[in-house]
Amino acid sequence: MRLAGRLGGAALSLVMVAVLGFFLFRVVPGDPVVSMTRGRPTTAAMQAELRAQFGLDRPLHEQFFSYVSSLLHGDLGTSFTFRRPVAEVIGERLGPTVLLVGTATLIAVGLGLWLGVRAAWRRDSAFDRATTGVSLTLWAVPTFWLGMLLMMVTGDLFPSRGMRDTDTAPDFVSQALDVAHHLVLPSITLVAVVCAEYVLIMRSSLLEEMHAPYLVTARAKGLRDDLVRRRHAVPNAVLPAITLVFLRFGLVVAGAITTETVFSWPGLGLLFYDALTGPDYFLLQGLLLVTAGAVVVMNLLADLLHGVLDPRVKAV
Amino acid sequence: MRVKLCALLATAATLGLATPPATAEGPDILKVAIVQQIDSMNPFLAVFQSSTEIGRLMYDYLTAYAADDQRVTEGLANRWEPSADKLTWTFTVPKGKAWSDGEPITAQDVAFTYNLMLTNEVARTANGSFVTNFSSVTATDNQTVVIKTKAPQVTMLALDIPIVPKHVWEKVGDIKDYANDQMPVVGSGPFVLTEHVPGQFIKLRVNNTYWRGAAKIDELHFVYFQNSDAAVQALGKGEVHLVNRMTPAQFDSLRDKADVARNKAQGRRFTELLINPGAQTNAGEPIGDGNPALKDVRVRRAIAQAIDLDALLQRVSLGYAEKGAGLVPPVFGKWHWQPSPSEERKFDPAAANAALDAAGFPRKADGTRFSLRLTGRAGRAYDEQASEFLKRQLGDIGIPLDVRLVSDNQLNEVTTAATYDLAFSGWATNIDPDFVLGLHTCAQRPGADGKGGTTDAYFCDKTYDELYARQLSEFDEGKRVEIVKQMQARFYDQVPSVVLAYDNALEAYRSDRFARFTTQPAQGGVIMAQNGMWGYYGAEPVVRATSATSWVGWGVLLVGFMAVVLTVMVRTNRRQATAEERE
Amino acid sequence: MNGFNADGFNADGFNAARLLEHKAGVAGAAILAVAALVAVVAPLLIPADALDVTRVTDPPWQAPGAGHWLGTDHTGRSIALLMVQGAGTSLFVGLTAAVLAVAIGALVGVVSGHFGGLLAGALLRVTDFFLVLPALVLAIALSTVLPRGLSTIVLAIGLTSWPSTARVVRAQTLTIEARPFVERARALGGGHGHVIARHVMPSVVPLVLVNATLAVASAIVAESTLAFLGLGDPTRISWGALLHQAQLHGAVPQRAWWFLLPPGAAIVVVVLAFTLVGRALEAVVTPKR
Amino acid sequence: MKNTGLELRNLTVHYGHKRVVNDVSLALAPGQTLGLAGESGSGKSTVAMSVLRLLPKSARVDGEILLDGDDVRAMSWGRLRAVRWASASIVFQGAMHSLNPVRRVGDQIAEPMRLHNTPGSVTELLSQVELPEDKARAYPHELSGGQRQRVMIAMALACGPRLVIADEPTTALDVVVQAQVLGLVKRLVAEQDLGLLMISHDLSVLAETCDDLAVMHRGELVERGGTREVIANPRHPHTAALAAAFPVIGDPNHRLAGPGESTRGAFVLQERTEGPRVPSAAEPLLQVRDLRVDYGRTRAVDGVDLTIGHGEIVALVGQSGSGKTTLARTIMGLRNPSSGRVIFDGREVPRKGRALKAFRRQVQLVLQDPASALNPRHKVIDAVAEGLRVHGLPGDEESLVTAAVERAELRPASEYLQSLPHELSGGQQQRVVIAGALVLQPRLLVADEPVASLDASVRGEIVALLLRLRRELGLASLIITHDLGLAWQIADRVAVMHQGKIVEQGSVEQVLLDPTHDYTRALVRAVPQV
Repeated sequence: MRLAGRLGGAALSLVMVAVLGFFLFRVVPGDPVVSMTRGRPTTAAMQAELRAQFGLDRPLHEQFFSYVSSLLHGDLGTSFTFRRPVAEVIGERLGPTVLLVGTATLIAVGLGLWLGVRAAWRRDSAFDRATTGVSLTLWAVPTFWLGMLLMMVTGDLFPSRGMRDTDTAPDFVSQALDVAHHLVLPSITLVAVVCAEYVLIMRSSLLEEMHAPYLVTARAKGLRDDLVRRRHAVPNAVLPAITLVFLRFGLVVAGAITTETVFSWPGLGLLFYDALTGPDYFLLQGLLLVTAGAVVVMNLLADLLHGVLDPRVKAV
Repeated sequence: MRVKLCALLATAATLGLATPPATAEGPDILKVAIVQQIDSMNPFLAVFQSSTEIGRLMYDYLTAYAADDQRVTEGLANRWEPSADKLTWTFTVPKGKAWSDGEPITAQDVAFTYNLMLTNEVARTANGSFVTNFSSVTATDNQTVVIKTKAPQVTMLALDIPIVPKHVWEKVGDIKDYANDQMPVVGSGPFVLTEHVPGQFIKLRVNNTYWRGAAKIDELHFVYFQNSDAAVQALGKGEVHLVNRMTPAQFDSLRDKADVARNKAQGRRFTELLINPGAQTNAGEPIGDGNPALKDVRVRRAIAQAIDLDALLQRVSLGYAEKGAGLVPPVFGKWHWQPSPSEERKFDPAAANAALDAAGFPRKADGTRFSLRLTGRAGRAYDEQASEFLKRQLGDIGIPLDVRLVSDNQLNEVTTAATYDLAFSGWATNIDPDFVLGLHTCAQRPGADGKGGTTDAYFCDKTYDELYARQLSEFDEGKRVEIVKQMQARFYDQVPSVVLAYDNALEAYRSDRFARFTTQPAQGGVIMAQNGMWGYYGAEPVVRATSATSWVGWGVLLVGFMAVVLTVMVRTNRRQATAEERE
Repeated sequence: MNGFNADGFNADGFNAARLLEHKAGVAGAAILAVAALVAVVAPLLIPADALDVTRVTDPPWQAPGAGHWLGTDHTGRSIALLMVQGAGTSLFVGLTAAVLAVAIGALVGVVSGHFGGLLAGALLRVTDFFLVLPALVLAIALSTVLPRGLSTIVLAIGLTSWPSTARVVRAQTLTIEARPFVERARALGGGHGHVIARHVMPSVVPLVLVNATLAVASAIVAESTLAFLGLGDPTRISWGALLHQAQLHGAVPQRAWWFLLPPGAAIVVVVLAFTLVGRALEAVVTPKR
Repeated sequence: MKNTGLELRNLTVHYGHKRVVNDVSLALAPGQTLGLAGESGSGKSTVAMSVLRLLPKSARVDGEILLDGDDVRAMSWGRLRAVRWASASIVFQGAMHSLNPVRRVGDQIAEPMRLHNTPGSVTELLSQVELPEDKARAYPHELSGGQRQRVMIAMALACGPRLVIADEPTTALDVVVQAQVLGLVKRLVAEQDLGLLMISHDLSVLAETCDDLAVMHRGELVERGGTREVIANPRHPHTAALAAAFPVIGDPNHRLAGPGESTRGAFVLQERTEGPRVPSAAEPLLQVRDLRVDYGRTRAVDGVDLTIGHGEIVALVGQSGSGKTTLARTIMGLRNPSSGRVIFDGREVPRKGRALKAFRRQVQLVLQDPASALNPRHKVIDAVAEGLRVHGLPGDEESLVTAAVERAELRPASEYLQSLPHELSGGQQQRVVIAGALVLQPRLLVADEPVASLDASVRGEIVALLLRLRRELGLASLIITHDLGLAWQIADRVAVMHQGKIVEQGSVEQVLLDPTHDYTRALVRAVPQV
């Protein structure tokens, strides 16, 4: 029942995203046919042909209905620019983004929660102050600036762009090391910004629990301090923190876009940019749907995960 | 447990450090930075400049342009003959040229390609304009192609259409859905496409059976960059070997860089300032909302006179451009037009002021005459800076500017809807000037619905149109050059736009890896974005000595980093452990 | 809540901690005061010619030195002066966007919290929807759609960052509405207007203030991001726009750190200051248990 | 280890400069039961926490705390941890929060056993507290309040301590459940020969379980002795106040509402009538007819009939969840009934609009917790004047407010008008709430647990105030309470509510002394007897 409601809500959100995407990007100025053919010898007749190919000659509402109906068939449309199905184009770029975002999120969550717990448990200690201070500062740092600084500071240590060198040996180990080498700066950038948020979330979440009566109970039972923390405080505090971590996934997406731009990381963020210059309507719509979809799914996951981890939720 | 996880992650992140830099031995690879996306590898669909350029490496055209002087030379065809009425052209495709899979290249392939475009609307997407005037294409035998045109066409030797192998493409069902990604892609050019990872890179290897002889490099990689800044950086680090489209500042930054050679070349592009001359559709209906004052050619001339092209050249282009005049850049020497001293409008604000007074636009009490909007592209360095200069210079003649820097799309929209007074624009020109001249004919203005136009200057002049028609059927090149120059003079005189500058193409390459490249033209020519593939084809690698990489330094760094991480974690844990006693 | 409170059981280290936070908040406020002063006063003191690219005569890309203690940019303008000039734009955009976002958020929050039924359901749905949309993506799309200019940036940031405020305000409204004193007010005959004006608003306002302060911080970062991506108002100097220029004209390959470092550092300092003030306010506003 | 029980010598606790416990000396031999009574803020919980050194770092503890002869204050952390729960354990107040919400109760019970290597099984402990063994797999939220408290008790017994400290173990529980839990504690203490230190504000609870009684007041121990003796002959005035707060049902001395007062009220009322209608004494002030209220699928109020006469005080008693609060809200027009009618003064209560607003002047609400019934940001004058402002009543606001405040016995009013609620004591706050009601000159007061959150000593004063208002203004009241003692003290008539229905209704004496319905009997029986 509750699950059904959540799923329904998520589905509704996606529908709204699809509708919004359609109209929002139609308002983006520019005629895709003109920008496609600019600088090439073209005739008016050819432009008209192209327009008909893309269905841009039809009235807006017709375009909308055909978009909706193909969407219902799982077809995201065809990219003007790449002349291929949007789903395929996005699919190609999904991997790098998932790799970057996944790596960064894993590190950020691990590090963030760990630091947050330590900081909160020893509130106002030097460790806490340092952690909180650094986190607040990193939180204030614009992602792209950090990326550029890192690039400038590290000089020749790391490659300045992309995910792979073209002349790396084809065996798996070399390729993996090459990708890892390229991944260092982008993921540090993304981790720095996202992790800061997670530290603060975890810290305040644990601080909320610090005066819970059940901790007094645990101490009264004779538990060691770290056992009180590990067995009682953290399991409680980590629940809202994890939920928030999942809810803040939009932040990761935003960070990924800027990071990808700075490091020419061949993911969805870069694709988004290229699509905007078209404007490649169907690709933009598809991207919005995918990114918003990712956030929706993350929210849903957060919900489900919360249900699994927190026994109290089942009763509701 | 969480501690271990963190340590593991840190290790994983640091492992990247241990990666060896590019191997020093192995095949000669030329890595080229590209900033523009690749839209499609299907030559019938690819419209981006980057894709077209790679297409040239994969497929030869019927004819080519020589590297040294850009004259028409042998492509797939080595001989051509127009009929007396210029309506029938006979091309000869000699024996001995082969596709990269070994099949011979014949006239059948040429006829197949052209006929595909004639019959299939989708196949016309990229290069359709070249065949609109064709009435039939037939291969009379394996060596002869006969093309009949509806009207005489002067550009028959400038058909920039990649010829595809019939034996591959006749099996293609739907051109629209064909990505042309059956690696290696069968082609006729000096390189063969072997791998394409969208958004990352494109790999080509040398075509050893190329009829001109194999290129000196083994592989050619195009690496994608989000912006030229990153590309320039990568060049500095040696991650790529060849970069173009640099900004003057970037170009300057490489001046003293070791192992980097710069190439300042004459470019095919010009930058112009559009002056809305009262835009109309092709039916003569006014569109847009240009300031009516600009309909007066005297006003347009006065504006042109008030712009200090030299200042823009020095301060904005940092000298990396040539002063603008006609529509054809000087790189195409014979077509280029320069005003004679008597025709030239010299920078003269006083004269401009006087002209405006005379034209009936006196200064008002506040010292202004009328204000204009100046639209440019945000993010294009030239527009951002030049607008500051124009603002000042036009301000001096009593025309305050409202500068609007907008996105690429918005700029397109503004120019196609003619909702501008002044706007920055620019075009890349081809060896044959037909395209850039044709842009400014009345027919290129949009239809009643505001669509279908290709001009953004909205120039419509009877004299000019007549000249255009004449040059199109003038097969005597000397006479045609004359007409083309007359057209440019007319354009200059009527000023629907001011050609501000012919931008230099700024390129740089790793001189420690490559000794030289073939430029087009030979003097002051470009390496990339040629009307041909000479730059890549003629790349000569340096004979290299193996260089040792400092593995030790990497190792030390790695170990040090790990040690710091571990120490921090252990110490925190210990402190935590003792802290429990304090509670 | 229980006997612990009354016995002062929880009266531990909070005071010290709060004092500390306040100290940071005071420092933040001081930084902001200086930044505001710079933003307001400095443009009056900068000679008009100094920032006009057509008039400057100094060589470009000068490293910091005696002449220009933060060096010059690609046109030869003094970075220090540009920084000062840019402060106003960055702060203005940050403040107005935050005000816009928080105003929308507060309105939606109070309305959906106070009134039940369909309206609240719909508003909640919309809030959730906007919460789900990746704000940056939406802001980028918006700033591509709308004409360039400060107002566009403000609108793009404002329209995409209100949902979190709406959530918080709604939660607070619901909390207040569940308090017995609101029931008492209803029992006294108080209508919607009375309850909102006398009970809900006074307790929401401090929260809104905190949110606004924090929203300014993120709005400034958002502005810099949009400007960096080239979506800002190119005719105005802001810190983000400076970074955009730095990247556009190749500061990184030139190692022109003086062009890259100061604008970013200024953003960090000001954003941090807003955050510290916001957190201090939060600490004061939310009663600690 | 010697087994000498607990001894506190000159225990003094400071928080900063604030002294919360002042020179308390107490001894509790093994097997002995001692009740520690006191109001909130008297320092009794601090004493309990100090025994296992559970006070926060900011607390400064002086004196000696001897647990089986060892001073807890001087123990090493390791020793202290070993002593905790093994020598003495605590049954905390509010089991909901004192149990870890995300761990199964079985694990939580077993945790100290593993820690201290105590043999025994969770099942056995659960059976001792009369819980089925499958409850070990339950999470705290899946248990009822009484079950949770039993879990707490089982947990306290896990390591077989000689001393159990119970801190308000039954405060949040219903009367009937409270009686069960107290019975359980008594049985276990007796069976296992435990020492018990029981802390409560409720003398009757302590009387039920403890042989000895100690009373704390403002951090000091003011009285100590045998339970019955202390209650019967309190030496300290504070003890007397505490004792008086828990009326003995059936004792006429504790019955404050005299017969016949209500009619006198009606008479007074006529003199000050402003409304158009002159009420006749024959027609009751409020009639509820077959009222039903549904919350979704559940029926909270199920066919209730209730009548309140002019100037009459009616007590509506029942356990939490019986629907009494919903009934009150519906009468006030704060909720719409599903069916049935509410007739006030001969006219049906309007459901919305201006008429409803006008009706609300007539009926006023007094809530349980005065601290939360007052907006912490509003000064007394604003809180009291709120009704005047809402209704836009004419007249000098300040003088009306002053009159109402003084009527509520906050004298002189000027001293209080500019205060904020947190500057007042609980009793004063409740008077402000009452003044806020009085200022509109209502005819019916609906009071939801008006004294439940007040300290014992204040409770009597508020009760007296309500009675005086009835006497002087003819103010009728509907008192909602779970506390039969309060009903005995104040009400003319009692209605007993159970599962949405009124199961018994009649005069106080009739219902409380001679209950006819089974439920009423169970309620009456559950009241702890002093």
